Amino acid sequence: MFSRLRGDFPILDVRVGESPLSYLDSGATSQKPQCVIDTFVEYYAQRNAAVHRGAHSLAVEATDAFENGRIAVAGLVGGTPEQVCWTKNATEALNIVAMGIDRASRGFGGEAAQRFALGPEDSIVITEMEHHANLVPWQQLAASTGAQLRWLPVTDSGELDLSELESIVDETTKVLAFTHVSNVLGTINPVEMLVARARAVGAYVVLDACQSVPHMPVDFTVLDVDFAAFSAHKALGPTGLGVLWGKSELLDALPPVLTGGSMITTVAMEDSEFMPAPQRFEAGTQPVAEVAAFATAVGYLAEVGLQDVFDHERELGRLLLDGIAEIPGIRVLGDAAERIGTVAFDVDGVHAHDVGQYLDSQGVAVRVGHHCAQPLHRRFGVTASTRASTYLYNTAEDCRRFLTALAEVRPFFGVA
Amino acid sequence: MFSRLRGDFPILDVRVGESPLSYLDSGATSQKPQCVIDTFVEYYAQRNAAVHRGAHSLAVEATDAFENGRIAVAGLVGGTPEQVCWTKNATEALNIVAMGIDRASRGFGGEAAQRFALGPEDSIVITEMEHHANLVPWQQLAASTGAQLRWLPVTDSGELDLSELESIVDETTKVLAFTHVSNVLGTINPVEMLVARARAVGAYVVLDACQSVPHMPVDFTVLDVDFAAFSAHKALGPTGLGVLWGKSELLDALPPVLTGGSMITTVAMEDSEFMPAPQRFEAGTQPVAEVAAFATAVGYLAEVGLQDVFDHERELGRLLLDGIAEIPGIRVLGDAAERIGTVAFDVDGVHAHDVGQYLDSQGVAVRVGHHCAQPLHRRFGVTASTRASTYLYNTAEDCRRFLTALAEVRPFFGVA
Amino acid sequence: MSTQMQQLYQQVILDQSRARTGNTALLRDEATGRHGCSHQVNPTCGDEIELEIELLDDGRIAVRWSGDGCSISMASASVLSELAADASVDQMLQIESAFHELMHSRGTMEADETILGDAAAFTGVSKFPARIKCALLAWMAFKDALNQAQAAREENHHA
Amino acid sequence: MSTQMQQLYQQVILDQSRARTGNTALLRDEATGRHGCSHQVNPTCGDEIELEIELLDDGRIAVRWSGDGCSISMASASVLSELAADASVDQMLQIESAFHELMHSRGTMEADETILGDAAAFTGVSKFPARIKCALLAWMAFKDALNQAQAAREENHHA
Ligand SMILES: Cc1ncc(COP(=O)(O)O)c(C=O)c1O
Ligand SMILES: Cc1ncc(COP(=O)(O)O)c(C=O)c1O
Repeated sequence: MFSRLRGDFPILDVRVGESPLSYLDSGATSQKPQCVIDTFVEYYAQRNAAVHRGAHSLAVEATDAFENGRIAVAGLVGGTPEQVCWTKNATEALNIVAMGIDRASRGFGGEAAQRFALGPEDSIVITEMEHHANLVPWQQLAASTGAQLRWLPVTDSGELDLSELESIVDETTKVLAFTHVSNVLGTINPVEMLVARARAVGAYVVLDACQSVPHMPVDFTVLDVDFAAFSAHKALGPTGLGVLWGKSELLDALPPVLTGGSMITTVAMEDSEFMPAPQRFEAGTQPVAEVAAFATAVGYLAEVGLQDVFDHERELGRLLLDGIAEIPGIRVLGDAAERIGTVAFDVDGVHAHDVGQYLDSQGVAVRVGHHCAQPLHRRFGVTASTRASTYLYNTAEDCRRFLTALAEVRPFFGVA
Repeated sequence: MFSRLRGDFPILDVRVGESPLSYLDSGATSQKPQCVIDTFVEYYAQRNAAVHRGAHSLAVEATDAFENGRIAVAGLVGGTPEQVCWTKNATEALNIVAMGIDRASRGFGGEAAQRFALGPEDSIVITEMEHHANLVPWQQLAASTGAQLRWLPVTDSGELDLSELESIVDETTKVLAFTHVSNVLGTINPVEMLVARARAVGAYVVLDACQSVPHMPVDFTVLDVDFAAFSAHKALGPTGLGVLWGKSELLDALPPVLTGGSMITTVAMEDSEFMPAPQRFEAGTQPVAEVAAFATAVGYLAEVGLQDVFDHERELGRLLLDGIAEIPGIRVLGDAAERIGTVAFDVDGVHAHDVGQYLDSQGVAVRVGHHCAQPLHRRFGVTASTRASTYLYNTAEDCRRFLTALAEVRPFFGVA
Repeated sequence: MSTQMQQLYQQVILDQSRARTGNTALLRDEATGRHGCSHQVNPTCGDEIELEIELLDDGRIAVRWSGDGCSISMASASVLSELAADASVDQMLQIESAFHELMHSRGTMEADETILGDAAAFTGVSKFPARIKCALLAWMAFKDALNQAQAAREENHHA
Repeated sequence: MSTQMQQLYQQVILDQSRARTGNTALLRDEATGRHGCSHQVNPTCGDEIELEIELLDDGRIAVRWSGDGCSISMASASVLSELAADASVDQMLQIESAFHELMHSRGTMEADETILGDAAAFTGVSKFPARIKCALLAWMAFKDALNQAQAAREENHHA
């Protein structure tokens, strides 16, 4: 079945020089099926209008497309459509939470927001394997409120070191923010255990679901997290769209960050009142075409089935790991048992940039660099790595082409 | 020539019930020419990848498309490509300035940012005709810093009342933020005069260019503003993309608001360093397909020529105003001489919502409501108005159809 | 004229939007019975209504409102007021729930005139998603105000 | 193997990336002559270089650097150091400017070997936009450090 899906993705027929393309960079951004591309065309050619503001027929159709996107996403990750707030990307979603807490700490949002207020006696806990998007905003929040920033370390196997969990996440902890799946190591983190500890100390849980939602069945209500974030572009959807998901009671209480049109009830020159979620976080004209396209993407994912996607990618991940183990001079970063089909590695004597360049010359697209996780790379004693990440359109043939090319890298650079 | 352009916009062939479509709601969002739609298809089918992060060939092509967008926009509005920062919409762009100043006022951004710091002894000046996007963020900034929020009033003719300019914009004023063109009245404001006053007192000028950039030649370097904002979707471009333009020295000194990946130089667990503009304001995966599509839109606008666009719309605006004057019981809001082809009005005895509904039944799409400018409507003694706004694809026939339908409104509702 | 427009703007609606039954000065704290007051805004168009409910001793409800809005929202408040004049609290709640369901039917439901009375004239509105909020505005205020009035009565009972 | 790859990874580049001429401990404030030091980072890949320049009394320049990065960036620092050993400040500035121009030519320029020497081997890099920064990293550090060293000398003159 999965090899048939490949035909739905027109870009996979592109040739790189003389080679066919093996796209193993879906961890950065995914490719789009034709139906998602078609939705753009259809939207702009037939339904484009500003939403929520007009009596005319196009505006009604555009509004429908926009609100149906929320229904689709709630179907994907659980909860009700009102729990789905649109953002420009996952980064904005995480910032909205961190900056909303900052504003609450400074007295914005009235009584209702006081539950979020942080001060120097409080702590925020993250992990050493976070993407910068789930790290820098918390640094900023700590700097602004005086709260202490702590983190859970990472073991050699690329898993969270929970041996000190009880002392790191303690009674002072107000926020525990962590990634569901590492974008570098592919490790799946034990959400239940972390949520349980957060509940025990009364901390809010913020889940970075960028690398989980596209690759496995995820239900935020079952995981019982308070806030979660992910991006459409990593899940067959368009660029320019992310999702902030939250418990309604919390979303309605969190002070908004970006303010302006369409998120207010009344505006006077002196001051304004804000709408409840999701509109509260959706100031200005929204990425409407993108939402329509993402609804199509979510439908496509649902049709394939995320459990099948997960199983397929695990298999590919196995092929990659087994194959790499046969090639001398390559060190894989981390070896967690619970993982998605993403593998990052260091090639002895050849810099990641050069590895990526060689693979590209063979039509194999991978990512090189720190993958927006500098602290994690430092943890493994490198500044950069090469990462191969799979998705539903990848095949065993992609893995084979990758492994063949990878085996040639050290000889090419004269280090083997 | 302009009647030929209509054929480039596929949506204009859509029928509303039994009627052809006369789209007079471009002030809310514009329609897209086929070439812009094609760019999406081409981007996703051939070049999609994460930008600025990879050695592989797709990533290089995506990065080119992304950076060429900056060059196109700099060609449109003046300045260098580095002065063009991508945002999700104009609202985010205005918020970045207001919230960046807020952060500077709280000590973020170090020495360089201190020039922006505001306190209770300072004032921020806006106008009574602002869109909520250029109003609410300044209220928030005033509330946060203790600075005083002041505004320039609007005259009966719908122009800025500058009689008290010297006392409203005074030595305490650190920011003067105003719209280039009113999204309700169509009035073009005297930028030179306002900038001159701001310079005299040492205030920064923030220009809301949402309604000017799409409709007339605009050069921010000639206007000599410090920051400017506009949205792609109002200028033949896609949803999900806006522009923050600024003087480089100021952009590089303004503390970033959203933080995360791709905007940092180095990240440690404890703290991080940020890149200069434009990357500084571009945290996370950017709307890359949208930028590619907008570059095409900007090329299309340049080919038509913005002076011609302006002249064409002025003519249509004249037709609308002259025609409305013939219909009894209709009051146009404002009658500034310097204006674009946008007209808002009140129908005696019929609520704007009902006016819009009737026009829609005749295939004429207009906007009704407060158009995100509640204070301005209050100024004119109404809570809502009906607005017809033109663009380059509109024709005299659209105006005629609008006027015919409008003349039927009061009889239909039994008030004439 | 399209038939959709005729369905939307039934004569009843046009008439009621001018009649504005119940559109009178609010009593606020001068009301003698248990009362509640709700202010509802439709943020998209600026329509607003302030609606006051008074629970009378004979089990009936007095409704007073003031507002500004389109013909649909004003007619809806007017019809609501007329219905309230002849109905018990329970009957009004039944009407409210039937009306709510009708509005969200997107034109797929037949209105039950025996329950809805003149409110059945709003059937056509359900085909216009952007106008549903207009029709519901007064009813949202009604429910909210009623809750307040009942809560006030509860308090009284326990006091 | 594609010829583009052979053009990119010239033997000179592979050799120099291993040789790493100039890759020695920095003297920092122990340098006797006027000196400057610059730290440059390529934020996309994490490549970094710290490069020190010392203006010697005989008008020559000593270059020392330490860094971590891809073969292109390391080879570039190495070639730079070799060139600096035999060139005056003015000659180095001429090389720097020629190299800069070459890198931004997107493969449309012939390298002038009489000026560039071994740096001409980087011609192929200009066809790989993502790698241009790698080749320029050491040269950016060089220019920055040189400015500092010259500023330090100016100060001295005026003191
Ligand atoms: C004058 C003006 N300012 C700001 C905006 C906000 O633009 P956006 O909604 O694209 O952020 C608009 C349009 O909605 C506008 O007309
Ligand atoms: C784990 C993780 N978190 C956050 C992000 C940020 O997502 P975006 O760049 O779409 O905002 C990414 C991807 O870049 C990611 O992999």
